[in-house]
Amino acid sequence: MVSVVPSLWGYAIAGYVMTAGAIGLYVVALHARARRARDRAAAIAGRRRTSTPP
Amino acid sequence: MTRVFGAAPGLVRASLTVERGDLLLVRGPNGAGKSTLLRVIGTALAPTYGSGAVLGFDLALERDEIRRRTELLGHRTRLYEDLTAAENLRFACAMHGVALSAVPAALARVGLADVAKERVSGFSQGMRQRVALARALLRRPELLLLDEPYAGLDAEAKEIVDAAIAEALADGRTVVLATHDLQRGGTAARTIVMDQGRIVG
Amino acid sequence: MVSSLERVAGRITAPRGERILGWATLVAMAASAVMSLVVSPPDAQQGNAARLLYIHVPSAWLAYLSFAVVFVASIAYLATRRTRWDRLAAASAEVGVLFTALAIALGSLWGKPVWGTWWTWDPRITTTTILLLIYVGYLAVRRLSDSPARRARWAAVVGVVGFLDVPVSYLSVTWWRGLHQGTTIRLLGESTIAPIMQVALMTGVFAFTLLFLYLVTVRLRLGRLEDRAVAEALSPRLGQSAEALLEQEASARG
Amino acid sequence: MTLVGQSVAIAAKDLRIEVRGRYALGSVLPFAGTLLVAFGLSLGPGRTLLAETAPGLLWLAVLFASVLSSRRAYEHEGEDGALEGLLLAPIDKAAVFIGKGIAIAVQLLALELAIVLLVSGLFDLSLAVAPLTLVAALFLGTIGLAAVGSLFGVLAEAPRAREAVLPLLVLPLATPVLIAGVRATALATAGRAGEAGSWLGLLLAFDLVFVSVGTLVFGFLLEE
Repeated sequence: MVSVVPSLWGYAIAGYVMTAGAIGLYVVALHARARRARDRAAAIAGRRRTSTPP
Repeated sequence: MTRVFGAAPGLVRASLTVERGDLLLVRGPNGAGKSTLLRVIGTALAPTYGSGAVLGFDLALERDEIRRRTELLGHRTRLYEDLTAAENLRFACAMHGVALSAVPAALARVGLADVAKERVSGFSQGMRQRVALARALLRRPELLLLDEPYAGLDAEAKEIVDAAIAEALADGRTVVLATHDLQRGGTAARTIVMDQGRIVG
Repeated sequence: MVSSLERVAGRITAPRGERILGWATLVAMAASAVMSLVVSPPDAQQGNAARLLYIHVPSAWLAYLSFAVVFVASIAYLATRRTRWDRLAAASAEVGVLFTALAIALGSLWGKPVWGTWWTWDPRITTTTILLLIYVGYLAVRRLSDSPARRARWAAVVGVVGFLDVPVSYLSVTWWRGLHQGTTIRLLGESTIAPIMQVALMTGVFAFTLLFLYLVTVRLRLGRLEDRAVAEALSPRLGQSAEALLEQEASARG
Repeated sequence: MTLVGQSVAIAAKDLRIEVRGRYALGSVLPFAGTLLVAFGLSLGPGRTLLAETAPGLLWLAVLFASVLSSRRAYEHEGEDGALEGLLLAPIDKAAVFIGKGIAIAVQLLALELAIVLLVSGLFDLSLAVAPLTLVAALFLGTIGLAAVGSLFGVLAEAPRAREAVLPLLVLPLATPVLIAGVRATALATAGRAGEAGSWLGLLLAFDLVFVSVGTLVFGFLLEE
């Protein structure tokens, strides 16, 4: 009797989706935090240049 | 020497030189950076930017040398509540390599000889300041940094502080005194005034 | 040697370098996915669940690699007090936590079909869990102090001590685990895996390492931007660019 | 004053304060006792299960007692800023680490005496079988826990430190002490003390790593 190889694709797919999801979310979060930090620094610098007399 | 910590700069620009054997008086409202300046000189606080030298030793690299010759008396007494006045001083001797025999004399000078064996937890704020002062007198520091030493003291205790300052100056040692007390510091060789972290006067 | 290392690091972290690294990572990850899901055959006993090997092993590798980077960066910071080492430690720690958690999740996900339970105190996964807890402690210490210099110093000490603790923990867990059950059924299976599978695994490790470099690079840029934002708020009083001042601190100490 | 002299002075000061405040006797021991009774209630009343888990329960109580003692060792420094006094003293900062470590270890050993008696009573742990191995395991484990506690206890004094930061740091790092301690204790009380050698060796290795590294890096934690 041919030994039926259990496919168990479910576990593999679950693992790959979880990994891709986690890494994807982290990359997006990193870029978002970077943009926010850059804008905050620019805003402060902008306000400072306008407020101090030339 | 510039010191910035946290978001609020405690001390922005302070370049300062003090001659040996002088009494420098530091005036200024609360929060003007007086404490910060003294804590930086006394190596309790590391400057974020800039550098300095105290008694000829580099502020960043030779701190232990400075600490061997300096005593910083701040408003926080740094005492152990559960220990007696004598035990607090004996521990300070062990930390600074001073003979234990100096303890009785130091306590006597601040008028606490009779309560030497009692725990500091039972002391009033004035008495605690005196124990801290006694600890400062245990050794003869080349540089005495006094931050509001008169705060919370009665007239008699204030005299003791003045006597200690006078004695240090007589020995040619240096004293930096930060205080609001306008009657004090009359004999100051130099006075600086601080406001919002800057030396203005 | 250190300065040349820093020059290379400088080039990588320049925005253009980051984008190139990003694309290279994407290509490598795609190649690894194809190798792992399509090219390599299913395992004789475990079927396709064995494909988890190609992401579990690289994640575990990154977990330990990133903590080693934290260790080296922490020592470098304590020696030189340059803020860039502290930023590298922080970046590597944050990325490391992600992969440590992934490695544990994938390990237990893979354990389910092989051992029938999510958790069997397998020595490697247990040690990786201890590593995760140490990381969480490291990140907690980074939030303890408001003064950047103090935070960096405290984090560096935990980075050093935490890393040295891992081998001793691994040894104790392995001995402890070894008592109850002969040789643990190794996740990889006793037979050496087929050459094609080994190639797939190598691709995975290479791709994940590139991914690690990319994530740390982006996180470093974020670290610099955040420091600049804080320094920018302070710099008007100092009248100098904050970046120069932060570096001056290092040279004054050096 | 040598490093040893300074460390002993700090340890003596800590222990005198501890005896005066009776913190170990007053709150850590009752805590450990409550913990053990709670273990009994949760795992009991079957005597066999309790006897089997007794070594684990003992070391869990010791582990938590070490965290409490470590925090206490630095808490009494914080009252009037005494920690700054130690920072300003021209001493090798390692002396603070070693001194406090000794004080924590001494308190822990005293607590362990009581905990062991409690555990042997509540959970039929047979102490007489191999007392020497048992004492060795407790002693070596205590040094390790004291080293970790003395090193990171100072962080519990940070302005923004929350209650959980010390246990969060100490427990994962102390895993080898917990595992080796429990195994060595189990072997000692089960009459197989001969096999405990490797575990005692592991404890010794842990102690060497943490005491030496702690001495090297502690200064960075105390520095202002």
